[in-house]
Amino acid sequence: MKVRILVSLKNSVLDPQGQAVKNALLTLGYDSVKDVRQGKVFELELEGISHDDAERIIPEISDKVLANPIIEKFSWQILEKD
Amino acid sequence: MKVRILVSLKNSVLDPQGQAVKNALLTLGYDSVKDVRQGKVFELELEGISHDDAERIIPEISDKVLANPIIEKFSWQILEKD
Amino acid sequence: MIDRKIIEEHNLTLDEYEKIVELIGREPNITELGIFSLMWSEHCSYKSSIVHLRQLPVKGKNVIQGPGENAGIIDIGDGLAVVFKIESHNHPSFIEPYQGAATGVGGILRDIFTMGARPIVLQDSLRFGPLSTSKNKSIMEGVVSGISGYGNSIGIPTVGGDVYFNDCYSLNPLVNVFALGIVEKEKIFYAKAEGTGNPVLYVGAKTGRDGIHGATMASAEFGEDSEHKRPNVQVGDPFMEKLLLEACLEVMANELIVGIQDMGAAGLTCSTTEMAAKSGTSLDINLDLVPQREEGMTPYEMMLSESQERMLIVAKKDRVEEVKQIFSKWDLDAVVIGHVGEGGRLKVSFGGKTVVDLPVDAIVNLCPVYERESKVPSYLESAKQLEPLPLPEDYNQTFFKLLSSPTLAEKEWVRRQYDHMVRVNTVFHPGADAPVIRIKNTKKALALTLDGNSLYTYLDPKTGGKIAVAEACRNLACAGARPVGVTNCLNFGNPEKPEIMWQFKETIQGIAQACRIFDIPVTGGNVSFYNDTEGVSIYPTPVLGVVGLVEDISEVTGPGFKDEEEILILLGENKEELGASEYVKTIHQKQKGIPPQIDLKQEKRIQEFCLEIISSGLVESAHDVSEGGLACCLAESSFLSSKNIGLKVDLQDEMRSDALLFGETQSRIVITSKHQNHQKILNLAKDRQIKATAIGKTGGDRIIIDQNGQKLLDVPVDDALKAWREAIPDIFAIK
Amino acid sequence: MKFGVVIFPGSNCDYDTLYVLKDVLKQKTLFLWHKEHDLKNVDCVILPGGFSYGDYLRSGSIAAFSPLMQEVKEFALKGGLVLGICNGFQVLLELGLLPGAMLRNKNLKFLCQFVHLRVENEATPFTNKAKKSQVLRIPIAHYDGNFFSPPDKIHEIKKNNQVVFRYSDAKGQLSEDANVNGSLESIAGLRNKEGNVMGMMPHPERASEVLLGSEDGRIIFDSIIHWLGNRGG
Ligand SMILES: Nc1ncnc2c1ncn2[C@@H]1O[C@H](COP(=O)(O)OP(=O)(O)O)[C@@H](O)[C@H]1O
Ligand SMILES: [Mg+2]
Repeated sequence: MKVRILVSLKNSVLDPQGQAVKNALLTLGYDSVKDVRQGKVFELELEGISHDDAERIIPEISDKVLANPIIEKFSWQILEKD
Repeated sequence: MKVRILVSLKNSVLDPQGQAVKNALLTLGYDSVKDVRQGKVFELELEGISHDDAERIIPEISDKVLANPIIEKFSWQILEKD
Repeated sequence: MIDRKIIEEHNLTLDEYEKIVELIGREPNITELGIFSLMWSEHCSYKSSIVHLRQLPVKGKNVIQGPGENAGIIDIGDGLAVVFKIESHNHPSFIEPYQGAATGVGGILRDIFTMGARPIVLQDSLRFGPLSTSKNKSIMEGVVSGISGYGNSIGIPTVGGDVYFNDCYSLNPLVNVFALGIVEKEKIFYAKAEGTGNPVLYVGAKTGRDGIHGATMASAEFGEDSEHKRPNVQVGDPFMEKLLLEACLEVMANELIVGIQDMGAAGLTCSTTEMAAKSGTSLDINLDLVPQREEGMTPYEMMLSESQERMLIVAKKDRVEEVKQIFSKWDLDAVVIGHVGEGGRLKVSFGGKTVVDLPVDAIVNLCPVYERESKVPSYLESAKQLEPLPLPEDYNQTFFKLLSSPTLAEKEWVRRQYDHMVRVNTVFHPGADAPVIRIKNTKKALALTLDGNSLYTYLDPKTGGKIAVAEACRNLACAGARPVGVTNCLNFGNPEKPEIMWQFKETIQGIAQACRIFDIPVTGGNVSFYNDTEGVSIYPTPVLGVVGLVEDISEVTGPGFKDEEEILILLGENKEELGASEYVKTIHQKQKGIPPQIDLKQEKRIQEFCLEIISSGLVESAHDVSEGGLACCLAESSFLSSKNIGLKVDLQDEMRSDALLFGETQSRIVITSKHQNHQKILNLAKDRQIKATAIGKTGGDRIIIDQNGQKLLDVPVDDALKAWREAIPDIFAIK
Repeated sequence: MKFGVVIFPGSNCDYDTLYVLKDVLKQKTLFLWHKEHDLKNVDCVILPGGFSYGDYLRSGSIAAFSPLMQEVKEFALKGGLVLGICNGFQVLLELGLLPGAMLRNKNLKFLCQFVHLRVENEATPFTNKAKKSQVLRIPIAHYDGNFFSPPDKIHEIKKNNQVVFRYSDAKGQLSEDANVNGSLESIAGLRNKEGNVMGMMPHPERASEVLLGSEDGRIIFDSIIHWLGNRGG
């Protein structure tokens, strides 16, 4: 099973990396860019696990390991079932 | 318009970050994890731009600024239309 | 079948191919051809440079290992030796600045720790195009963060280096990285594959299809479209390398292995053949056992892969389990992939079949060697003619402009991205001519420097070569250190062009002469040819890395003024030499003229004198005069003093005022002394027949320079400091 | 009295910390290995700087899960002294022994330089040899040292007097310029509520010899030695 997890800074936390990208794009003349936020994406390949178990452990992994809940939020989706 | 762009290392390229995450997850006992790849996600807010123009500049931005096509690939989707 | 096209794609000539057939007595298969193409590439074989490199002096009483191993080794007493080397990573850094530079750091570090030495410092020598374009800015940003990313993570301080800017590097930046390690003299390791039956182990990262043909890529010119067609670039993994470093040093300390070699450029091919060739043995390896990151890799791909962070080890037969245990402690696999045999061959099997069976001597030692044609470049005649220049109208403004030119400006923007303090050895002297590293548990310290002004070399390669050595040693002398060994990285264009070959030959002659006069052995180095893009070659760029030894760390001297009312003494002589100067380049926008000339014997005597008065405790600060001339030298000593002490100088020379202030005449050092000591210094100088002149005093908050009582320069230190310090950060500031 | 310096894979200030404690300050000091469960009866655990596990996920995050850290956590909860330096501070945050999180430096660059620190709380086992508002000169070297905490939590941190150091100028004044990495309220060092655990981004072990530019870092080690000495005697 293939799973994608997106982790990004909470909206209340300043994202200087996103700002830097935004500035770079504006400098290059892409003035339609109003805002940029940068985050991380994890693509996990899971094996030998039921759909229900996956639904349980993915948020667990995300909350415990992949994201730091003080500053980050996450979302996930299953890309491919077995 | 809200756009999401995913950038990740090409499959043939070593991904030390993904490896480190995978090892951490295995150590914690999540043995269903067979592989992890880590990438970046950018969420752009575009304004005053037609759908067609967006379809043109998003891959351009991705190729030129957000990803280095030598080692990275990207994909994108429009999350919200204006 | 091997046809002409395949041969050409492997960057081999038809003659070379025929020689291969003759040497092995048959046609090679594709994997074997790949092996030859790597090992006979310019990068690995030195086929165009080796005849000229032989001019370099390599002997000396303290040399433990000269050229020919992964790195050179010099005895520094107390049972210790230093192991050092420089390496280029130019092409990869252009394609992928971050990873290119990062893997450059990783590669040179492996060269050091394969010899049993713990790396303790890094330096980097960087050349970029002008920062007026966003492309050049992003290359510089990427390269600096790549070096920082790798070096900081692995925990080896990047303590120094240099950065120059010139148009000729816009499409071909240079990234040269120097590393030095320290080892107990009795515990040095070599790339040996001895002992029939001893197992060959593969350790570190898995093999992927990384940078296949990287070594041949570094040996070919880039065309216009190469930015898109270029092959894979490797991604570095400093964490893996840190584990590898610790584990390798641990197996060495436990005397479990016979020999070890890193797999860098040319990977498995280079490490197996070189180890076998050095020991006159055979290696039998089975590719099925090689840890692989990707599926379906062919023997060709595995033999040519340049995946980073890998090592090949020949272990003692009965100690394999202990080796494996140590690697496993560091979470690394060590896999036996073959063994040592007799007969001088490399035998590789895959899927039960023999896919390579070649004589290693042919691969490693019998590559054809070329004495390529050379010719005086056509540009030279006119480039040496510097037309008469107008004198500046306002010296203060000219001075500010120079101080803020990126080549002269403060490089703290770079330096502070590097962890330069980890390992707690870096002696505190910010911005010093030569960073100083203490050696724990001894009174000694090392001083290091990298140097090379390519504009000089472009206009007069031989003089440029001499000056590169002389200036590096002068930097050491200012710190109070004596040079003990040299390594060098020679960055040039396409050697098949006779004009490039001429630059190369001349430069080496200059370097060789200087090393002889300074009596310092060259213990190794690196040649990077084919630094041309779209037919344009870089200026010939030798980068000299000189290692100096300070016998007593309490004598180390820095460039910053210590106090007010100190006497400023100029050692050496002012001459009217403006050609090739940063002043002419920045202010008059000309890269022309005859570079400053150098009398090496005179230079040596001045350096000896500087060392003598430093060790007699007569000197408060010392700084050499280089790019930007006397005015910039004096200003820097003010900027680098903790209280930004000003100065007032009156120069009594009859010459063009711009040449006096900004000319780059060689063999000059400005020192300061306490008032009560200065006469002693002047008298001593007289005895030694050194020209030494008291030119003024430190103090106040202005930089004031007169010529025969006539005011030339008069600016507040604060304003000058601002121009110097903020130039580079301003360029990179997010606006 | 005995110090333990933890080695994670990727630690790189482990030897520096050991060197200062053992060779400069003449303290009994040993290494603790991340895979073990044994704290070897040390009186103070130091988590050194570096890039534990490459810091590939978030700085300090993977180290927080290591076997030894579970023991360190227990040790800390029982009142044992724990000092986290740089990466060690990040590990303590990830482990939840200290409140908050680290963001990338505000200029998005690694920063290695001397900074000035104002001592905000001198009544801790780690600062008892310093005076309130004393200014220390100690280097930093990090990429992710931009301290962050949600508003409600920062209120609590201050109320409990948990801020130990703030980035300041040489005179002890706070300013945006002096706060080089952009930390919330210029916070450079924090303790837990109970006071036995402290994290700091600057490296005191790099400022313990005049030769290297400053001796101010010794105050931190000397304070610990003093505190442990009193407790023991
Ligand atoms: N410019 C040079 N001056 C002196 N020795 C050199 C120079 N360039 C290369 N060498 C020496 O030639 C030998 C072969 O170098 P090389 O094959 O590049 O080793 P590596 O692959 O480890 O870089 C090395 O010992 C190196 O030090
Ligand atoms: Mg090598």
